[in-house]
Amino acid sequence: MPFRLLKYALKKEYPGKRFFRALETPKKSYDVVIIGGGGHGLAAAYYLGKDHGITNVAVLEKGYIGGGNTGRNTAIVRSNYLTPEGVNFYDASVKIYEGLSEELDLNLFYSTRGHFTLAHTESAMRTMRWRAEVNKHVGVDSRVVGVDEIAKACPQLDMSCSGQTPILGALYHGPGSIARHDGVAWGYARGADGYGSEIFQNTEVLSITVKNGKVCGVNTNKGYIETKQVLCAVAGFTPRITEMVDLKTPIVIHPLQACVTEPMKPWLNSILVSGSLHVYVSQSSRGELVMGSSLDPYEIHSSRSTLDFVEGLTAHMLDMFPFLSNIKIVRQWGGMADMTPDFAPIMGKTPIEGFYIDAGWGTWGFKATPISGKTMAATIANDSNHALIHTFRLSRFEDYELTGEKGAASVGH
Amino acid sequence: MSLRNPYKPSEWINRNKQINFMFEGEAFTAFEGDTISSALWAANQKVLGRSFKYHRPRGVLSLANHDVNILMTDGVDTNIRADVVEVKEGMKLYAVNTKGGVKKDKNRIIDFISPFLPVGFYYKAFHKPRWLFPFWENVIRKAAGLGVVNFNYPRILKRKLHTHCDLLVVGAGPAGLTAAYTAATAGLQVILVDENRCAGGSLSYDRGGDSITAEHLTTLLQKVNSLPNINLITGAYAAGYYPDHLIPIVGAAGITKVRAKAVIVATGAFEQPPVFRYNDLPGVMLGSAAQRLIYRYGVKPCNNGIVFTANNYGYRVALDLLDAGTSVSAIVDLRSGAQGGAYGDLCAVEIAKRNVKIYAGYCIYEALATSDRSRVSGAIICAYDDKNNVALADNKFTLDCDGIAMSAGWAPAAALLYQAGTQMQFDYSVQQFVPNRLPAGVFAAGKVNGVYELDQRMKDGERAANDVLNYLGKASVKINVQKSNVEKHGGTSPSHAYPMVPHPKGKNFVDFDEDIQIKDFENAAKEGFDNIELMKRFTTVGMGPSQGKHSNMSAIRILAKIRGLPVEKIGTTTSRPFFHPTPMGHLGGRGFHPHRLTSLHDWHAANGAVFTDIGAWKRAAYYLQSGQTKEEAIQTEAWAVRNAAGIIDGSSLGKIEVHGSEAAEFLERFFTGKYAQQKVGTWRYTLLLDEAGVVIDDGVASRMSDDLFYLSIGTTNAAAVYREMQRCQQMWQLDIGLVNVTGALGAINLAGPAAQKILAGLTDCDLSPAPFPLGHVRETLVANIPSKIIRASFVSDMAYELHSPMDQVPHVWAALLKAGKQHGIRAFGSDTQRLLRLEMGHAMPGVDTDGLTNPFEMGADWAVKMDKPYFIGQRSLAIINKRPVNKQLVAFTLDANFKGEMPLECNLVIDGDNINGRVTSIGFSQTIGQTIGLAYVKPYQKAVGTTFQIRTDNGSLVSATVVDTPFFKKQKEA
Amino acid sequence: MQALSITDVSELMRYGVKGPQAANWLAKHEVVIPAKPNAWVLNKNAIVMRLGISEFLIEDQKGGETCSKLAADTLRVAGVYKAPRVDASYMLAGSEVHNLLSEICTLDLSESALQENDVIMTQVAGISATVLRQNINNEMVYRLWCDGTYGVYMKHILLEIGAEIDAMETKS
Amino acid sequence: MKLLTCPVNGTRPLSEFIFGGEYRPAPDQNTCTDAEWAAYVHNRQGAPGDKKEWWYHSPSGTWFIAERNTLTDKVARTYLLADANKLAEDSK
Repeated sequence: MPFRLLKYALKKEYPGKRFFRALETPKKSYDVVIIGGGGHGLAAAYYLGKDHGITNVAVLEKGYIGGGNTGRNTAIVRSNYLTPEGVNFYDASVKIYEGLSEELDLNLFYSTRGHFTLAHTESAMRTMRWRAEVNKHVGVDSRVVGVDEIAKACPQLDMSCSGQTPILGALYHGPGSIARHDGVAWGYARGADGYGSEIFQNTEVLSITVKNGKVCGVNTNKGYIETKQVLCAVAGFTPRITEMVDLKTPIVIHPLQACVTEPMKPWLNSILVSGSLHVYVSQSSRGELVMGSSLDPYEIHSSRSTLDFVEGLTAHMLDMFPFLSNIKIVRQWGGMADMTPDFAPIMGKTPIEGFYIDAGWGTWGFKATPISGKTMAATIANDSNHALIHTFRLSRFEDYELTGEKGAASVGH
Repeated sequence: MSLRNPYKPSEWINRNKQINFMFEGEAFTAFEGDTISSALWAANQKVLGRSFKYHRPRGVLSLANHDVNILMTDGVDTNIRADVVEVKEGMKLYAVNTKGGVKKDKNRIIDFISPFLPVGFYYKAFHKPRWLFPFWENVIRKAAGLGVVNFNYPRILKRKLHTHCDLLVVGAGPAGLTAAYTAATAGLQVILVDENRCAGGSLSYDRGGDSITAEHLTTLLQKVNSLPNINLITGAYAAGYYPDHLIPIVGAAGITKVRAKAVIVATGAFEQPPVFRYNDLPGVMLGSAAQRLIYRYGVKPCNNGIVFTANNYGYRVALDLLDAGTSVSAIVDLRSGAQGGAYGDLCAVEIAKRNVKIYAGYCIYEALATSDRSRVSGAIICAYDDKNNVALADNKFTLDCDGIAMSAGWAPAAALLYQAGTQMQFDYSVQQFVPNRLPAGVFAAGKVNGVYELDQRMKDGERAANDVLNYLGKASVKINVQKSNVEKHGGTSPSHAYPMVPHPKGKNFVDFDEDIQIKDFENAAKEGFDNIELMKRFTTVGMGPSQGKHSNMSAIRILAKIRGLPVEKIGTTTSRPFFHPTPMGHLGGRGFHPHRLTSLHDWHAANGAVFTDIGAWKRAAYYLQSGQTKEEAIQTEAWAVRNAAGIIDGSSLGKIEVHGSEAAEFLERFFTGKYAQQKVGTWRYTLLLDEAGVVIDDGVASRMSDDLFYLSIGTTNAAAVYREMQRCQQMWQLDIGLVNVTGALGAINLAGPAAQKILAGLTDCDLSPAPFPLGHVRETLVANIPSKIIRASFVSDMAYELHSPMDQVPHVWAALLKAGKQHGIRAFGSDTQRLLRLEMGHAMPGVDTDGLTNPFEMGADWAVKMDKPYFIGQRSLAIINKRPVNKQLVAFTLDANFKGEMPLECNLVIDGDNINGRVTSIGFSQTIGQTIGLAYVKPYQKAVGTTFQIRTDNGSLVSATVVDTPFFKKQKEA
Repeated sequence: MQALSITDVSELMRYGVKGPQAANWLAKHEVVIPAKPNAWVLNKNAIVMRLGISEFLIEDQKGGETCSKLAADTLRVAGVYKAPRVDASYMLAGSEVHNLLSEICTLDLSESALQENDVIMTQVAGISATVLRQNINNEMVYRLWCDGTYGVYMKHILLEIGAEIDAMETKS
Repeated sequence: MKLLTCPVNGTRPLSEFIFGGEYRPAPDQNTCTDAEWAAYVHNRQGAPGDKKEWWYHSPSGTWFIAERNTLTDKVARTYLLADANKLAEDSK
């Protein structure tokens, strides 16, 4: 038994301190107001304090922290993207994640499992090679592997997929990991609180005051807050916030669903993704299979569940793992994914002075939590886009410079 | 010692049929109809499972699938829910998640070290030093999980059916039965579903020692069975509510997706365990579980029992226990006001008559275990301060027992209501959440509605049915239909406001799935997780396989207490499907995998074709002759096309006719080219962009007459392009008509130096190049089949594309093969076609473009007519045109003597540290004697003669030289 | 009555035509058309289906010759677009026909829901199809059409489910 | 699964339909600025509310407009674009 457990158990006051103070009413003014108490917003608050000494910060969360997509995603972390800019960005995130449990002194169950993106068609194999080559170029461990290597990592996988769509190979990505998603939000919340940031739950932004193109404050259900800098980090609620400042973006909301089985003893060690079958799956440390599929095809601002999602997903899961027929799905749920046309986020400054955006996280936001927090904190502190996020600037659409991630139209996550 | 009682008419078992089975290596007998748990309990086996976290011994808690104390494996299946799964002859069962058997589980050690494993402990340890975590993770993963997966379990494809009805009633208890009967009497088509093997709900076990309920059950079942328009489905559960009243009913045989016009949720309530130290010992069970054992399975829950109650229901349970021959040594009633059978409850009066000792205002402070900790042996009892919810433990005493029945209250089985979007509110008269605002078409009745007295539940069912009739506009004169209100509950609350007994040593369990105790909630709150959702996530309450059925309400009450807030301020966690965990084989069911075949499919298959999926189509990729590799097959086929003749089945091509006086105008708007002046009998290239100017697809438009164009579209995009044409026509409203003839017409491409000769024998059409040059189209007979001949040059300058009715294509194909035999004709597949078109230098959208490529980058400037008034994507191209081109598709060759590692498609074009582009197509051309390809490069590399570097998979750099297209210059006629 | 019968009648002649003048054109050829969209009539031993507002599909039943007559008129007329068809066509009947249909189609095809002259375009076994019900010699028969290139698939699914139902029938 | 009503073919489950995005008349491409056009091409009204949307009934090949609230997922009405345009013409 690790010493730390003994220490916790023997300490009289077992429960530690509150992770973050229970605050009810915000002050009159803050240097920075962060809208959204998810992983991204809390990470930004944390790095504002840690990297830039900016601590007069309020994080406003309309529900409870980590209650949006942070707590709904399937917790996969990887960096095997298609564009060098994308790979560099997500690789920086992976690097922070690897040391984050220690840094935040909270076990995030960051578990490096290896990630296989299965290819069932020749054209998918070509895309896998493309990604592998770009990854290699920037020094990320990805490579195209054959069926043998997949079978070695996951001997239970039916390589013929019930004869429907045989697997030809895969993109293997060594650093592919899963983590305890809630923990990421809680750890950053505790860290941000420690630096002095104030976190307010049940605090909803009702409007944002902009004068002469500059942000001057936000109006909330708990009163008006003066501030010159506002970060919008609200994922599926982004269009509602940007509408408040009359900012037009390409973001539309599509639900993304997921489901989980009852726990079973560990057998699946790798993270598997199949674009053709619209499946991604990993086994959590509790023993559940955590599974997701592709985006729902139409816009809706709701995290409702649909039956056809789980029917389609399970049918494809059984193509891959026929022996799971009598394993039961315990729960399905959904989140609101803020989608962009080029499958890349929108980050950084906007035409409104003091209004910063961290959005367009679609189905890939969790893995970027640390690096988005870090780069957005730097962007706010310097009022200048961090170099890593230049590609993701809002003006790329007007410039017809969409990111190349659009080139690889397969299931991501 | 058997706990089986003599026969009772209510029971669900067939005593004439004995069943033999094994549990943990020991032989047992059961009766047909027993569940695994009831059979084992009858045999006085009480340690039937081990808990998830602490590996504590567990027995029957709810016997209703509201807990997962007892999960088993039969060596084939895992996580079998023994409480509700019937035992079968020959079963060899073991409890899951034990080490060395359920009785001597070696992992029970974890229970003793549990103080070291407080709530959320895993967040606080194992992560330093970082490199040790994989070791700890491995330990944790092995300890977690329940059953072991059987990798040889067969794939099961259950049927998934659709059915429709006016009204779906979920739950066949008194409320549901009455509702179904009432609605059906008024003429509605009703489906009534219940998860239990027999209908009746609580009427089948909650007897209170009398016969009135049994009579009600008989009457109601007779009524329901008498109506043909009620479809009663038992042994199947409503798994979830989905929009527009779609409810999947999951049964053994499969799923029935019910689409109802209205739904009555009469799902009742889950009995909730009161929380006290060691409330999880085998032998401590819910009152309703005890009743289920007695009346459904003829099993005595225990010999000497104590009833721990906090409502009047416990007195009914006591009467039932007495009826079953259990001696009841005491009723411990948490409520001080219950002294001497107060509240006017008839059962309490009856109990008093039977000389059962009632301790009102008392609690069970702690259950006691036998020395082997395997079952309950007694209870420590003390007074309870009902106001402050604390045990007054100074004066406590001990009573012996071998069983404790608990009745403290209920939580509504409201999952479907929540999923449908019902707003619930907390009703203090019943200490329960009840529906406040129901969505249209959704109704609630019975206990889930906060209605508890039997008469009132039946009345509530009738009221709900009447509400449905009103809603559907089916109110008839015969039945007095009026919108009525749910009757308010009178008397004492069926649920206690806070049935929790704190204990300094804990082990007072709230969530049995996850071994969560009261102090876990307190600790979580102290660490800041004092929001119900945060608390759920931190403690994992309600996240186990029973999804909070027996624990969520207690969690809410405890949090309310901690925060000093009323329960309704705490709110509830979101309810998600499924009501019970649902097998993947049911949900997946029979998958439909539609595929399209051309009329030549059988020929391809008989001739060695290797098929590839292109959209829904199965296409022949190449034909494998014996001993050949794929590459050899492709080269052989390509050689034939270049030196003799080849034919390919192109029937999967999209084929669309655009009729009407404004057909040319339609094309001019839709594609980038010009068509107004196109001559009849010729074809032109078509290029389709999206509004952002990105290349989507290309093809060929043949003008058959002034007012008719015939379009050929790539297989992959055909459906989407046709759909987009239809949408544009909706907006443009031109005088045109679109006819999709993709499936009606097939296509054969005949190519190669001998093509003209072969075709000449099958048609009267003059094929000589002067009257019928490239770029022209004819309509004629080919092998007596009316066909179009398109002289396209996709794979060869010497090629004829023949479009004929799909069902006649095999005839044309056979005629071509016959006529071409002497010329060495050979069929070729789509992979070969890709090489051939590469030799011709044709870029293919989707292969040589990606989701961002514009026509300038692709080198299709010539096909884009910016001087037209409008085409889709034109305005964006005008913007893009002002910017420098960033990449350029070029044709390249490798050195003729190149011998190194062959570059592959999607290998990168590298210049120093920069990625300049990628190879999009590459192949060795025997005809040209070189490796040829297409690649994106930076504009500074695009000039013919420039060399650039391609990096192969193994990292070596290969030089390539930019060349002109086509690679394959001019086909010599044979 | 048989429990389930599945008959492939793809060999029957069919004729398709659409366009704003299609109805008039058919009238000129003395083909009676349904007055409402998505309805059908039996006319001179041919099933005349009106698919949506201005598209028609005609299938000659045994002995009918409407399709061959129409096909003989090759003159192109403004607003009349011939829509050549190669369909797979099936007749489904028997006491278990609803059992079969309930697995392959989400819609309520019972007699009470599907009116006698309704034509519905829906999805069957995951692909687009046209369905109607017809009374032939007092037996209710469901008619099903899909694109001929899906014919092999459709037949396979129908027979696979049919065999399962048959097995269940035999068991019970 | 949700139900949607095709104005020609009636009420069907959503699996029979394809979502075609918001119905958004384009600005006049001859008079609008580059920035206006780029905004039209890329930007969307992402906030929840009542929207006009394109939907396609696959089995029949019918495009129509649905007026749907993207927050509640309730459809107020569906109609053919041509009918709506004609109605607008007539009322002028």
